Parts: sequence; structure tokens; C-alpha cells
Amino acid sequence: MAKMNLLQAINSALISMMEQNERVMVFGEDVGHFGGVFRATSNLQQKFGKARCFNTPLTEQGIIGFANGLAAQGSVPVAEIQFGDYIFPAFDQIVNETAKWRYRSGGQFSCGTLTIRTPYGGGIAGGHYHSQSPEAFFAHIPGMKIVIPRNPYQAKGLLISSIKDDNPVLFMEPKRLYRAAVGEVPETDYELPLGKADTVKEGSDITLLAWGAQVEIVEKAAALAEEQGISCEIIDLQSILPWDAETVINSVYKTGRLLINHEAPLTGGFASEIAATVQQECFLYLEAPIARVCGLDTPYPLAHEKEYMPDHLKTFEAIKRTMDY
Amino acid sequence: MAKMNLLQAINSALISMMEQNERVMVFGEDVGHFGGVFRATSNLQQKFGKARCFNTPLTEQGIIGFANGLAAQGSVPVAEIQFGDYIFPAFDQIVNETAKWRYRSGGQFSCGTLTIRTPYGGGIAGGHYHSQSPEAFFAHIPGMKIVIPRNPYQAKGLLISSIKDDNPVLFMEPKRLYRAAVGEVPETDYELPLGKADTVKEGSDITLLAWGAQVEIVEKAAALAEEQGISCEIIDLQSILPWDAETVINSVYKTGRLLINHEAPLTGGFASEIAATVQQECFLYLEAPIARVCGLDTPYPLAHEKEYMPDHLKTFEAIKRTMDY
Amino acid sequence: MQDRNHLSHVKLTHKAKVITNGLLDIPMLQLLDETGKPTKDSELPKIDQELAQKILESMHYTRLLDERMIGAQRQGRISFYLASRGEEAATVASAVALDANDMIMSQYREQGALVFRGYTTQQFMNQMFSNQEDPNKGRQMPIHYGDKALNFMTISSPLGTQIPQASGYAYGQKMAGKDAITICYFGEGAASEGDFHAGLNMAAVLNCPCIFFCRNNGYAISTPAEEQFAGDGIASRGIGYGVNTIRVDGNDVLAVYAATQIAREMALEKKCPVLIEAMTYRLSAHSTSDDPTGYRSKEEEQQWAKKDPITRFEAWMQTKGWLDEKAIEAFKDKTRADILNALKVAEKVPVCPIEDIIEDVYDTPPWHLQKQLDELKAHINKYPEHYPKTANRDKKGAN
Amino acid sequence: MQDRNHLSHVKLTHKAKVITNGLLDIPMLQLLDETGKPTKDSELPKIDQELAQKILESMHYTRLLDERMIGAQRQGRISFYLASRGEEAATVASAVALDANDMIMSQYREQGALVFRGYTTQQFMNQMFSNQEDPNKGRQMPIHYGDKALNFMTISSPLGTQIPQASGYAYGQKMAGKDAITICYFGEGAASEGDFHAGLNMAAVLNCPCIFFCRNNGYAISTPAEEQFAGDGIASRGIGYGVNTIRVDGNDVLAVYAATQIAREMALEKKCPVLIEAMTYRLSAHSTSDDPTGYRSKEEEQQWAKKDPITRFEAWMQTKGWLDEKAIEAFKDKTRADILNALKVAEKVPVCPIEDIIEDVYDTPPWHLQKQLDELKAHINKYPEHYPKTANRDKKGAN
Ligand SMILES: Cc1ncc(C[n+]2csc(CCOP(=O)(O)OP(=O)(O)O)c2C)c(N)n1
Ligand SMILES: Cc1ncc(C[n+]2csc(CCOP(=O)(O)OP(=O)(O)O)c2C)c(N)n1
Ligand SMILES: [Mg+2]
Ligand SMILES: [Mg+2]
Repeated sequence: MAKMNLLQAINSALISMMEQNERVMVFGEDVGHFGGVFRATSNLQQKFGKARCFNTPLTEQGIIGFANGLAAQGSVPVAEIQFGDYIFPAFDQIVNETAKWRYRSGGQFSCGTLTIRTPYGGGIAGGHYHSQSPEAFFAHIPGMKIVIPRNPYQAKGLLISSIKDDNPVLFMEPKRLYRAAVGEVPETDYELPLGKADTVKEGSDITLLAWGAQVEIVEKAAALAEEQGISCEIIDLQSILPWDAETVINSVYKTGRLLINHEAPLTGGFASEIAATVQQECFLYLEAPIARVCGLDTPYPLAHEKEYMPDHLKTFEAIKRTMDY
Repeated sequence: MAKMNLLQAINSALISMMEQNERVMVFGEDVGHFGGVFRATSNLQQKFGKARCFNTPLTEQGIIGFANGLAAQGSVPVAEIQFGDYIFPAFDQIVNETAKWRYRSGGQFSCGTLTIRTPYGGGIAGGHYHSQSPEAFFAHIPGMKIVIPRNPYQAKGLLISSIKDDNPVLFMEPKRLYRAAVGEVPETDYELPLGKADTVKEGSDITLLAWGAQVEIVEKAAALAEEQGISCEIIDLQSILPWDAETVINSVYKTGRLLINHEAPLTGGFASEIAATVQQECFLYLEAPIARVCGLDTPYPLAHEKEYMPDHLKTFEAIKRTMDY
Repeated sequence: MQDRNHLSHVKLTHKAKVITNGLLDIPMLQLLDETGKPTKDSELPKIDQELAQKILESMHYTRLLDERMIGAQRQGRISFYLASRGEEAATVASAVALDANDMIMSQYREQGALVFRGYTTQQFMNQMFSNQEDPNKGRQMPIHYGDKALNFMTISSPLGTQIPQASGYAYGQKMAGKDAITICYFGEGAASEGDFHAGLNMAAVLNCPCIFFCRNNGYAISTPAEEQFAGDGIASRGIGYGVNTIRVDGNDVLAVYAATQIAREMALEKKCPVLIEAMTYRLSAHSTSDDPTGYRSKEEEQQWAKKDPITRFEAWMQTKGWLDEKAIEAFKDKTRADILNALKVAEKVPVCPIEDIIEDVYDTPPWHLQKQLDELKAHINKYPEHYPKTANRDKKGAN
Repeated sequence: MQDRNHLSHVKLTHKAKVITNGLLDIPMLQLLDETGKPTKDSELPKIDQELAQKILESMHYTRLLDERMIGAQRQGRISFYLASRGEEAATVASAVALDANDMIMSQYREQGALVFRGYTTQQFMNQMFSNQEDPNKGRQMPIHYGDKALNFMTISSPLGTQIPQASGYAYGQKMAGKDAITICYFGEGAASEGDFHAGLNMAAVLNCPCIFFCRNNGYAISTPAEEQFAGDGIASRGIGYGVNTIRVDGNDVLAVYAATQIAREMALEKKCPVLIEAMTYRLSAHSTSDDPTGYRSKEEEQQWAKKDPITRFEAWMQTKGWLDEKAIEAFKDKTRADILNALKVAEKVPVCPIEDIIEDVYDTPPWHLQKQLDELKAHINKYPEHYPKTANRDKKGAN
């Protein structure tokens, strides 16, 4: 075990994978000698050479296009998109190519070995071009997997699983936790299962569901609620696609109430899918409407970031409203 | 009044707008002399000259980038994307540019005059690259409006409103109705309001919600249901963003049941947003879970198109299940 | 740390002079003139009678396949077809220069390359009838072939996407120490996509052993080349990326063959990309959905019909004494019969069973897809008459 | 119908020759050598003492602003800054050649152009403090300026997006019969984006009166130019698109001015795009978030510091007898004081009131945004101490 922050955990996972499998290659803008603008790929070029860890030209569509071809060839690309906000030029390569490659070829070829890493999320005074949480766009793409860790331990285990998984994975890293989240992480390899939620805390009155950096927000809200005698069950979804409906549904069977928190705008955010599914599956168990505490339907603001955020107070208020319904 | 099919209605709207306002320009792949691969822009170049109706090079990101600049300049671009399946290379220009332009400039500049037209949807043996219904991807973008007509009358009125509206509008055309949908259309100008649903048929037992080509599917299902004494209210959403929650909610207050039908894959489709909102607003009125009858979470199949489609039989079955809940 | 100077190679000038169009004239390699005679001083690539025969047959086969399938589409037997008439030299002769291990990533009009590689008539038909014998499992519209055994990547409709992918594929081949390259075909229209830019630039910077083979056939559906670009075709862009470039007469089998051979050798040895622009003309309609009379004249088409690549190659073979017209006629008759036969077989093979609808989305279907399939099957069982292709079948697909 | 022939301009060759790198040497226009002396035979653009003085002051102002704001960022007063040290000639002198009606669409390192246009110190500060006096309403990170009155389009972070937009903007100007063009600035890194390709090609085909001004400063954050492209810089790409192209010494005020004047005249008269590649060097870190010691040497930086554009221009002014060092020192002192003053004013101006959070998403807020605002306001009223910037304010924004 070693104390690592989230970046170090990612770096450690990449090193393990590159050591184990010489077909693993890491590339993206500034990931080479410099180690990436957040330093997640520090020392990889130095350790594994320029052929396996390299800067690309500044083109996200090119990075993913290249990665798709490399994956189809049988290599194991781990491509970095510098900010989640800049993944959209690659959207076509992801929606129409990465995700459909295996399907369209009848399983003859695939991009299964591809992992795309990208930092996402706000709370860093980044405004609308350095704060977006685009997971819902990708959740509507059959063929993709989407994974989001909330702490260093998860980050390493889930990233290793993502790289080993034979499906294309979008691995989204909550950048405001890059240095803030610190914890004990095994120095050796380990895998955490994809598609599984993590029950962070058990409780009986209401289920609080979040992922990534928002888990600590709902934890804070839960602490306030507990003071008022409300027992909260907290679930970290971890995988957005496929998502662990079973764990969520079982929890709601028990608590009868569900609150989902995410940073992305409300309309069409992934909370809507969860709410739609859970109202279907738990209709007779629900004691109150499923609450969504999300970002506003605006671009991510700069000056009003604090007001925009689905913070612990908004979550706490929604818990109370749901309890009092 | 004249009998027109959906394509002719669109062509008629474009002619009206180009006649009225010399700043209106129509462009895209093959839209010039040839009049577009579906012929929606027939004769526009001949009538208004090559400077106002022109072919572009084959680049969707370029078409929308160019259109964004043209709109910011004060012209009124109507850009065509040849198939909805090929809009993704332009996704960045739409998400990060079109939709955020007014916001980021504090209202100094905007792309409000832009209209993007694109055919979408399946049922034409087009497989996964000529059948997609991508509306949900765009519904998660604050700043966009999304409009979908179901017949020639709507098509003309809504397209004119979209072009005149001072917000960027994505105008999605159900291509399997291009020639199949025929109806009486005024030869003169008229506008239909954006953001408003259209109650196609009143009923008391269940609300059926759809848009575009799926409206006729739910109509067929409703006919089957009526035979069994189930009274269906049918709503055509018409605008996906902003959507007319009020009309839907009021209908559900009355019927106590809601079924949403769309062709796009279930997970993260726009039905999820509607379900999430309606379960919140109508919690105490709902007599059964909100049903979603949608595409499967797979790419749009070719050989199994019929099986994939959320057709009238699947809808009818879901109506019965919802009634019997 | 390395000291860098992005200026070190740049010469100075002190007179403001704008570089305007026409600075660069990229000539076109032609080895056979339009009558099939070797051009002056031209060094022909090595080619024996057997290979020449195979090339000629591949071109004829391609054209016959095109003709028959356009017919089949008109008869409503298949939904769509896309012919390559006039471009057979470009697609067949380029494939000739490749090794069987080289990966082909094509756009959609390169059936000639696939024919040369040995795709069988039955395979063509199975794909076009989307039946369960198609290795792509009938998932794509007609003409979107793909075959792992032949190193022919499954075709994808979105244009240009295969270009950066080819760079990545080639990089992977290099890293894996393979003695193979990737060839990437595309049209001059697709070269307007951002992916073209990304793909060529990345290949140049990352030294990918890849041939970018552009078929400049003058049109992208109805859009003529002059509304597609203002520069000197696609070749002039190669210079911009620092990519080795050759322009070739795409209707000249020998020139295409020679250029692709040189390109392959260079790509493999120097681990670098090479761009080939083959100047040709799409004699056919864009596809069966298209009608070119809306955008070009019969006269123009006739002009180009005179440059027919098959005729030209036959004329050359004739001068070599290699042309056996009877044998060719026999080959054509047999091919026509084979195609019709295979077509009849393919149209009777059922589509994949319904279980297939959720396959290959992921490596194994996750819970939500399994659930959707279960519901779908129950529904089909309830209304078997509405889903005749899939109802009442055992898993093998027998009705 | 017009008969078309995309081959008609192409010359033939009969020897297979690959065009390899180095065919094209695009020279760089330099009018003042590195010591500030006019180069041999060079024809200098017309420039009087007043204009020279204004250019010099704009460059100094830009550098002082950069220095002060880097300091302010270190002090934690603003969150982010991005300096243009070393590139002031490229950005100021290009703006000098423009008309006030020309639209500027910049990347982010072109504060020099904005200074020359007359953006005030207070405007700079209001933007950087995201306060309610910023015409962009404080919605963007520092340095994302925009000002309609000055025809300076609000900056957007996603790289390259402004390039096809500039083509469209220029097309609109042409169609509206305006006597104005658009200039589009971008870095050599951004030129790798697909949007660059689309923008230049469309401008060439659609005859857009637009100057594409590339600052090739050797780096994109840590990525050196040689890992960005393999061709002859960005200029060689112009040729590929058939776009008129000039390469210029970006550290030479007079050469940049002359080149941009020529480009503007050509763009306006011929209704066509012109590409300028200004060779320069980013002497500063990429931004305050960056530390270049991780990827380049001090020696390399020092090499380039010797080519400082301000020093060079001062040396030339000196030879003209136009340099009044005292006046310059006074100007610099006054500028420093002005900046500090404006900074202190700006940091006290509040951010926009909370009502603003839903404004400008649409022309008017739709129902769902209004509802979200109402809920938010109620929430803020409940916890005013947690939202100190917006709680307990009247609509005007006074606390
Ligand atoms: C991204 C994308 N945009 C548009 C289309 C529709 N489309 C199919 S073929 C075609 C023209 C392609 O022309 P070119 O690349 O020159 O190839 P050619 O047909 O001439 O062989 C177009 C616009 C597409 N398939 N993909
Ligand atoms: C689409 C996109 N990708 C990545 C980034 C992150 N980024 C910001 S600046 C930069 C480097 C730009 O280099 P260049 O264009 O050469 O301009 P310079 O900074 O040298 O002036 C990068 C990668 C971005 N802003 N947008
Ligand atoms: Mg073509
Ligand atoms: Mg740069």
C-alpha cells in the first residue's frame, strides 16, 4: 500500500499495464515528455520510450481515429483527451466508429481494446470550456462502456479493468479530485469490476446516488440529513454504461426513495435514465418522486459556479423535500 | 392550399424565406444545382443564384462552422446535413459553439439566426448509418432548440418559425415520411409555435407521446387499443427542446398513464427525460409506471429492422400492460 | 533537452511575394497512353501474362458484378448498389501491388480490390442479401463488405473516418514488427473531411507505413471537384503535410500498379506514409439512388468513356499478344452465370436468427440487452405473422 | 450543363517520381534584420512617426499588461492568465494593417491586436475579474475577451473552431456588400484540428475575403512544432488548398505590417482568402498553469529572446530618429499605474446578479430555465451565507 492521489493512482495503473503488455500505448496532446497537462502520464515516455508514449498533433478527432485503427489492429491504445470539454471533435469517431465497429463487422474486427481517458467536471473556476460533465452524451451510445472513479483506489482498479476489458471504455476522471483525493492504494495490480455500483454507506430512508466528485457532495448532504434523523444509503454508480440497475433498484425497494445528483445539466442528463428506469421497476415501492439534483440547463457558469453546482445544501434540501413528500 | 408531400412543404418554406429575406442562405452537400439528395432544395439555386444556395465541400464540421460564423455575422443560414447519421463530425461546432455563442459573449454576438436541417430516422432499410434518430444527444445541450414535424403542414410552418426564431434550431426531418406524408399545405406563409406540443387526439385512459414518424405508429396502436375500449390521448411533442412539459403533464393529470415512443435506443433517449419529469410532477396521479417503447440498445439493425422498431404492436402491448398494471 | 528551432530550415526573402495558385504543378504518371501504347521512355513495371490476365479478369468481373447488381436493385431484389465503372484500373491495379498481409481500408467503391484479393461471388451475394452467411452477419447495407481472412477491413459509411484509422492501424503494424502496410482508399470528396487532415498529418508525424490512395473521380455525388477544392487536386495537399506524393493516371493499369509498388516499398522501408492521387472518372451513377443526368452532361460522360481503363489495358495486352478474346468472352459468360447462381442461392438464405440482434454490441451482451432480447422474443412469439423473418425459427435460422 | 474536366490542368509525366519533402521552400519575408536594419533591397511599408509610436506603445502596453497580470495571478487575484511575450509584433502589426470594420476572430494570444484596436485598461480588467461590467458578463475565464463595438469576436477556448467560422463570417460580409474582411488568428497547434482543414478549404472554394493568420510560435503547450507536423510549417498547406500564402518573420513589425496590408488588399479586391504564417516564438510559458522548464531549455529561450520584436522595432525607430526613450519610459510608468488602478477598481465590482445565470442561453429564458432560477433564488435566500456573491443583492448587483 502507498498513499497516492488520484493522478498518481492513474499513473500507477498505466505503468502496470505498460509493463505487463507491450502492446499498450499511451498518447494524446502533451502526454509525452511533459507527462500531460495534469501529469497523469508522467515518466511514461521516459520509462517505455517514445514509440509507446507519445504526443500527438492537436486533433481530438485524429487521436480517436488513430486509436480506433490501432485497437482494430490488435494493439491496446490508451488515448487521452486533454479535457472532457474537448472530446466533441472526436464524437463522430466515438459514436459511429468505436462503438459500432464490432457490430458492423459481425464481430470480425473491434475496438475492444481501446480506453479513452479524459478529465471532466467543474469546481475549478474553469467556466463552460473546462468544467463540462459530458457522460450523458456517451450513455446514449450502445457499444460504449463508461466508467468514473471517485478516489485513487477505485481509479487504479477501474482503469486497469478498463484497459483489460475487451470493449471500448470511456474513462472519465473527476479533475477537481486529481490532487484533492488521497488514499491508500496497493502498489501491485488489482481489478475492480466494471458495470457494478459501490454502496458507500447503508441506510434505510432514502437512497442517494452519485458518481465521481459528486459522491463526496452527497456524503456531506447525508451527514446533514443524519443529524435530522434521516438514514441515507449512498451509492456510487461507478459505471454509467452499462449501469448497475440491480443495486440501485434493490436499494430503492428498501428505502422507497431515490435522489440522484450530477453536475451536468438536468435536461437529458443521466439522472433522467435512472429515474425513468427506477420509476418503472419500483413503482409500487416509491414513497416520493425520484429527485434529481443537477446542474442548471445552462452552460457551466464561471462567476456563478457556486450557485450552479448541485452542492450539499441543495442535496440536503431535496432530501428533506423527498422525506416530507 | 395545395397538396404537398413533406419534401415539397420544406421546399416551399425555404422559397418563402429566401424570397422574404435576402440574407437567408441555403447550403450543404449537394444542395445546389442538384437540389439535395432528397431534393428538398430543388430549384433554389436556379431561383436565387449560386451565392445564396450552394454546394459546400464534403465536411459537416466545416458546414456548421461556416454556418456559425455566417449567423454571427447577421446572415440567416439554413445549413443541411445530408443525413442525421453524419451530423456527428459537427457535434463540437454545435455543442461548444452554436449553443454557447450568445452565452459566452454576454449576448453581444449569437448564432440565433442559424437553422440546421437534417433527415433522420429508420424504416428505410438503411442500417445503422442511414437510420439514426439522434435527437437525445442534442436535447442535452442548453442553448439549442430542436424541432421535429410529422407532416407537410407542420413541416412548413415549423420550418418557417425555426428560420425566423432568434435561437439556433436543429430541424429534424423524418425521412421515411418525405414522400409518404402528403397533405394540404397553405401556399402562403404561416408560422407554428416552437416549444409547443400538438394534441393529435383526446382521450381519457392513457397518454401516448411521440414525435415525427412515430406519431403514426402510436396512432395505429391507439386504434387497436380503442377496439378494446381503451381511450388514448395522443400528443405529438413537435419540439424536443424546450419541450412542452405543461401539455404532457396536464394530459397525465387527466389520464393517469403515460407511454412514450421513440425510435432511438432506450438508454439515454429523450423518453427518459420525459419520464423523469413526469414522475416528479404527476407522482400522485400516476396509476402505472410510465412506459417507454423505444429502439433497442444496439446500433440500428438492417436485417432485423422490423424487429428493432418500436412498432404499433409493441406499443399496443405496452398500452395493455400499462392499463392492466 | 533538445534545442529546437522551427525556423532553421527557412530561407529568407526581402520582397513581399504572395505564393498564388499554380506554383506547384504536380504531373500525372502515365505509362500507357489512351490507346494502350506505352508512352515515350516509360519504364513499365514487371508483369507477366498470367498476372495481366488476372488483372483483366478482375476488372471484367468487377464490371459484370456491377452491372448485374444494378439490375438486381432495379428488380427490387436488393435495396442498394454502388458501381465502380471506369475506376476498375485504380482499384484493381493498386491491390495488385500489395501483399496479402497488407490491410485494406476502403471507402466503398473499391470492390475491384476485393475481387482481386479473392472474395468469392457467394461472399459478395451473402453480403448484399444481408443473410446469415455474411461474415458481417447482414448488419450493413449492400456493398459494405469486410473480411478478416482477406485483410479487408469492414467498410463504414461515414466518409473519411477510415483515414486516421488507417494511420493508427499502420502504426500498430509497425510496432508489432509486421512486414506489412495499410492502404487506405478514399474519394476526393471524402478528402474534405477533417478526418483526412488529421489522418495524413498524424501519419506523417508518427511515421506510419500507410498508402493513402485517393480516387479523384471528379464528383462527390453531384458535387464536381471544382466545388470541392480550389487547389491542385488532392496531391498538392500531400506536400503540405510533408507526405511523399505521386499523382497517377487512374485509368492506366500499369501506371497505377507501378505507383503503388513504389509507394508500398517506400512506406515499408522508410516507415512513412505515401499519398497517391489517381485521376479517374466515375462513369456510373453515384449509386442506385442517384441520377447523374441532374448534374452532368452525356457528352462529358462520353468523353470519359473513351478513356475506359479496361479497353486501354486490353489494347496493351493485344500488342503483347496476350489477349485471348475468346477466353475473355468465356470468362465473362461464366462470371455472369456464377453471379446469377450465387444470387439465387443467397436470396434464399435466411437472415440471422433474432438472438443475433444483441450480439457484437459488446463482447458479451450485458444484462440490459439480454432483457431487451427476452422481451422482444416474447413479443415475436405473440405476433409471429408480423415478424416472418425471425418468428418460429430455431437458433440455427431454419424457418 | 457545363462540361467538366478535373484533369484539364494536369501535365503528364512518364517517369514515376515521388514528390518528397523539400520540394517547396517557402521563404520568409523579413524587412528588418535582427538588429533593426532594413534588409537589402527591402521596400518598407509606408509608416509615419505617429503610427510607429502607436505601434511601439501598443507592444509595450501588451507586455506590461502581461507582466502585471501574471503577477496578479500569482497573488491569487485572478485565476488564470496567458501572456504573449515575444509575439507582440505579430499581433499588433497585423492589426495595424486592418480597417476598424474588419472582424477579428482570434485564438487567445492576440491581446496585442485588441490593445491596438483601443480596448481600455478597465475593459481588460473587468473581463479578467469576471465582474458585471464585462460585456461578456463575466461568463468566461480570464483573457477570453470580446467586444462588439471593436469588431473583436468573443474568444472561445476550443481550438480551431473559429477557423471555418471566419470563412462564414467573411462570406457574410461579402454577401452584405461590406467593404470589410475577417482576420482569423490561430496557432500552429490549432492548425492540426480538422476545423482548420474545413475552414481553409471552404474559404478557398467559396471565395471568402478572409486572412488566416497563423502564429507559428514553435509550441503547442509542451508539444514542439516537429511533433505537430512534418511539412514545411503551415504555409505549405496553403498551397494545397489553392490559398494565396505568405510566410513572414513574425518578430519583424514592418514585415508583418506589409504582409498583412498586401493580404488585406488581395482578400478584399479578389474576394479570396490569404494565409499568413508568422514565424515567431512563445517566450512566455503557455499560461500561468504551465511551466516550460519541463520541456525546453533556458538556452533555447535565450536564443529567441535575442530576437525580441520590441527591441528590434525600437532599434529601427532609433535609426529613424523617432525613438524618444524618455517618453517611452513615461508611457510605461503611466501604463503600470493605470493597470494597477484599473485592477483595483475591477476587483471591487461585483459579479452579475443571480438573475443573470439563465440569461443569454436563449434570446429569452424558456419556462424550464425560469423555473430553475426561481428554485435557485429561493435556495440562496435560505442559505445566504453560503452564496455570498449573490445573496441579498438587489437586481442591480449592489450588495
Ligand atoms: C460523413 C459523411 N457525410 C456524407 C455522406 C453521404 N455521402 C455518401 S457518398 C458521398 C460522396 C463521396 O464522394 P467521394 O469521396 O468523392 O467518393 P466517390 O463517391 O466519388 O467515390 C456523400 C456525400 C457520408 N456517407 N458520410
Ligand atoms: C479542441 C481543444 N483541444 C485542446 C485544447 C487545450 N489547449 C489549449 S491551448 C493548447 C495549445 C495550443 O497551441 P497553439 O495553437 O500552437 O497556440 P499557442 O498556445 O502556441 O499560441 C491546447 C492543447 C483546447 N483548448 N481545445
Ligand atoms: Mg469522388
Ligand atoms: Mg503555438
